[in-house]
Amino acid sequence: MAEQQDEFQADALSVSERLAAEALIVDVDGYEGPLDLLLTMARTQKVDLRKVSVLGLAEQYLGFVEKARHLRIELAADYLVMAAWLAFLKSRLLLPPDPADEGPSGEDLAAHLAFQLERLQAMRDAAARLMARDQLGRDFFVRGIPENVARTRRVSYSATLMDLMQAYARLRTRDEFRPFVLDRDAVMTMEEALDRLRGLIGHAGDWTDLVSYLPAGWEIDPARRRSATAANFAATLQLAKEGDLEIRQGDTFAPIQIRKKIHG
Amino acid sequence: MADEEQTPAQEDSLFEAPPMGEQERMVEAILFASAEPVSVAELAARMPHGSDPAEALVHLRKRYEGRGVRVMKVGDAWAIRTAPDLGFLMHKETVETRKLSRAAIETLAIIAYHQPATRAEIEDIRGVSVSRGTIDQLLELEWIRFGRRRMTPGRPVTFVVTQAFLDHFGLESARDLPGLKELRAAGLLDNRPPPGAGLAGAEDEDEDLDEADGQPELFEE
Amino acid sequence: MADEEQTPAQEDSLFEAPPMGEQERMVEAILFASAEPVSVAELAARMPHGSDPAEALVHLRKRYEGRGVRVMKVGDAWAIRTAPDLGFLMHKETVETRKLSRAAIETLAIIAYHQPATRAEIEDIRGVSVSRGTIDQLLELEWIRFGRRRMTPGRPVTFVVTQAFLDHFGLESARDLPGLKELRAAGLLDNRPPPGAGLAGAEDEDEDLDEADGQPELFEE
Repeated sequence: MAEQQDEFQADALSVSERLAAEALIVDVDGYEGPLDLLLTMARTQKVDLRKVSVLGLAEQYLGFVEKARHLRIELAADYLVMAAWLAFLKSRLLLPPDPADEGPSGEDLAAHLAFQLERLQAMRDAAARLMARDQLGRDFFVRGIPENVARTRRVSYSATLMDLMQAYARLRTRDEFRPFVLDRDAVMTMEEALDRLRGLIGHAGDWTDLVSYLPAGWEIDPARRRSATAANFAATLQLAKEGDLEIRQGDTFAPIQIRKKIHG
Repeated sequence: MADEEQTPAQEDSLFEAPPMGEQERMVEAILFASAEPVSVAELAARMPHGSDPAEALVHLRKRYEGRGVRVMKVGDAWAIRTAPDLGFLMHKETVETRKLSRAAIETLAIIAYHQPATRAEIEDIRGVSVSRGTIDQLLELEWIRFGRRRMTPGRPVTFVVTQAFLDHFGLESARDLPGLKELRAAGLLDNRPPPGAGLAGAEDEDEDLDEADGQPELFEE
Repeated sequence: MADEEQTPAQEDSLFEAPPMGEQERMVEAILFASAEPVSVAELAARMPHGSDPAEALVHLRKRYEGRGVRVMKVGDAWAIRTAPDLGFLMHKETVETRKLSRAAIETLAIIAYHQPATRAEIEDIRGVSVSRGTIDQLLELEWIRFGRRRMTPGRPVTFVVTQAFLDHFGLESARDLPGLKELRAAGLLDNRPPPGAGLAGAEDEDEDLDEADGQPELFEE
C-alpha cells in the first residue's frame, strides 16, 4: 500500500473523523476485538447497517491499522489477521472477477461481513432490551415468607450439575498428576525387587553387574528401567545391611557390582 | 361459585373433584406458599384427585389482574410475583446481584436468542473467544444449562436458557423474548455459514431443525 | 412492562396520597414480599406520604376473606398466610434437603462419566475404597441402578445412571455431560499440564478420556 495514497486518504477525512480515528487507536484496548471495532467504524458511516459500504469500511480499517503502525502502537494479532482479510476483500471488490477463480465472490464476502456486523449489533440491542426488562429481585419480588409448614420430614439429598462436574474435574485433574492406574505396570516396588534378588543371588558367586539383575523386558522401556533399577538398588542396600550381599563400585558412575557374601 | 356443574369428569376416583372455586383457592395457597415457580404437574399432584389446576390458573390469573401481586407463567410453571410498578416500595427486599460483565450479558442474550447455541456459535457472533468464567458465571446463576450435544463433528455441547432465567426476566417462555420475531424475520438468527464454507452448512441446518424439535417448551409455534 | 403513568413515589406532602385502591395494592405487595410480618408503622414509612395503611389493610383483609390465603395479624404486625383449611396442601413442601457427601458425589460423577462402571473401577479412579453406604444411598435416591454384569472374572455388577438422575440434573442424556475439554473451557479444570506430559496437548487428554471409557455408545465421535 502506497504511503502517499494513505496520506491522501487521511487528508480526505474531516478533522473530526480523524480525531475519532485516533481516539479509536488509543482506545483499542476498549474494543472486544476486530469485529467490535469494525462495528464502531460502521456506525460512524451514519447509515443503516444494511446499507453500510463494506469497501469504505475495509479502507477505514486498513487506514486505522496503518495509523497505528505510524504511532507505533502494537495491535493484537487478530486485528492484523482481520486487516489482511480486509485487504484481500478490498482487492476482490475492486478487481474485475476472474472467471477462473473458484472462491466466493467479493460481493458474497462483503455481504457476509455486513451480516456479521448487523447480527452483532442486533444481539447487543437484544441484550440491552433484555437487561432493561423488569427483573426479579430488583423490580418484582418473590414471596418473602415461603410457607414450608408441614411437619412430615423427609430428607432429600441435593446436588447440582456443577457439583457433579466439579467432582469429576477434581478427580480427573488429580489423575493427571498421579496416574496410578497406568503407572502400576511400570513400577517395581522394593519388596518385589527384594523377593527376586533373594532368589537370584544364591546362583551368582562372582561379582555381577547390578543392571543384569533387571527382570527381562524391563531394561527396554525407560520408565520401567528407571523404576526397576531404583528398586533393585534399594534392595541390594537392604540385603547388604542384612549381611547377605557385598557391593562395590570401581569409580564414580562405574557399574555397581554385587556378589553373595560368603559367611564364616 | 356456580361452577359446580363444570367439575371435570373423573375416570377412576371415588370422590368428586372439588368445585372449581375451591380448586382456585388451592392453587392460590400453593403458589403463595412457594418462592419457586410450581409446575402444573406438581399442582395436580398436590391437589385432590381429578382437579384441573390449568383451568383454576386461568381464573386465578384473571382475579389478580391489576393487583399488587400477579400470577405469572414461567415456562411450564406458575408463580406469584409482585407487580413491577411497585418495585420502588421494596428497597428493603432488593438483593444486590453480582454485576454481569458486558461479555456475560451478550453471551446470555446470544444463548437466549439462538438456543441451543454452541460455544463456537457464540464466539462467531461476538467475534472474540468466550472468556473463561463467563459461561461458568451464567451456569452458576442457573440462567443457562447444558442442552443436547450438536450432532456435528466434535459433538459440541450446547447451551439453553433455564426456567430461572425466564423467572428472572419475567418471561413466559423464550418465545416471548423482546424482538425475537423481528430478529427472526430479518434473518439475524439464521446460522449462516461464511461464503465458501462449502456444503457442510446444509447438514448443520437440518440438525438445527431437529434440535429445535427436541425443545418444544422453548420455541414451538 | 413498566407502567409509566403510574409513576408514584411522592415523598413530600405537596402531592396527594395515592387513591385507596393503589394503597391497597401497595400493602398487598409489601406483605407478600416481606420476609417478616410488617407493622402498620413500617407500612406507613414505606408507602408514599399521606397514605393510610391501616385503612388499606381493612380493605385488603376483606378482599382475601374466603380465599386460599388470608391477611392475618401477627402480634402487632401483619402477614399473608395460608388459609388454615388448606394446610394439608403444604405437605410436599417439607422435604429437608441435604448436600450429598463428597464421596457420594464423586462416585456418582464417575458412574455418570464411565457407565457402566464396576465398584473396582470406581475405587480405582477415586483411589480409595467405596463404602457400601455410599452406593446404597445413590441406589436409594434412584440416581443409579444395577447394569449388566461385566463378563470378566468374578462377573462383577456394574452401575449406570437412571432417568431420574437425568431429570434431576437437567440432562437429556448422559452423553450431554461435558467432556474434559469443555470442563476446562468452563474454568472447572486447572489448565496446568500434567508433569512430564511433554507434547501431549489437551486434545490428547480428551481422547484418552474417550478411550478410557471404552463406551462407544456414550462418547462416540
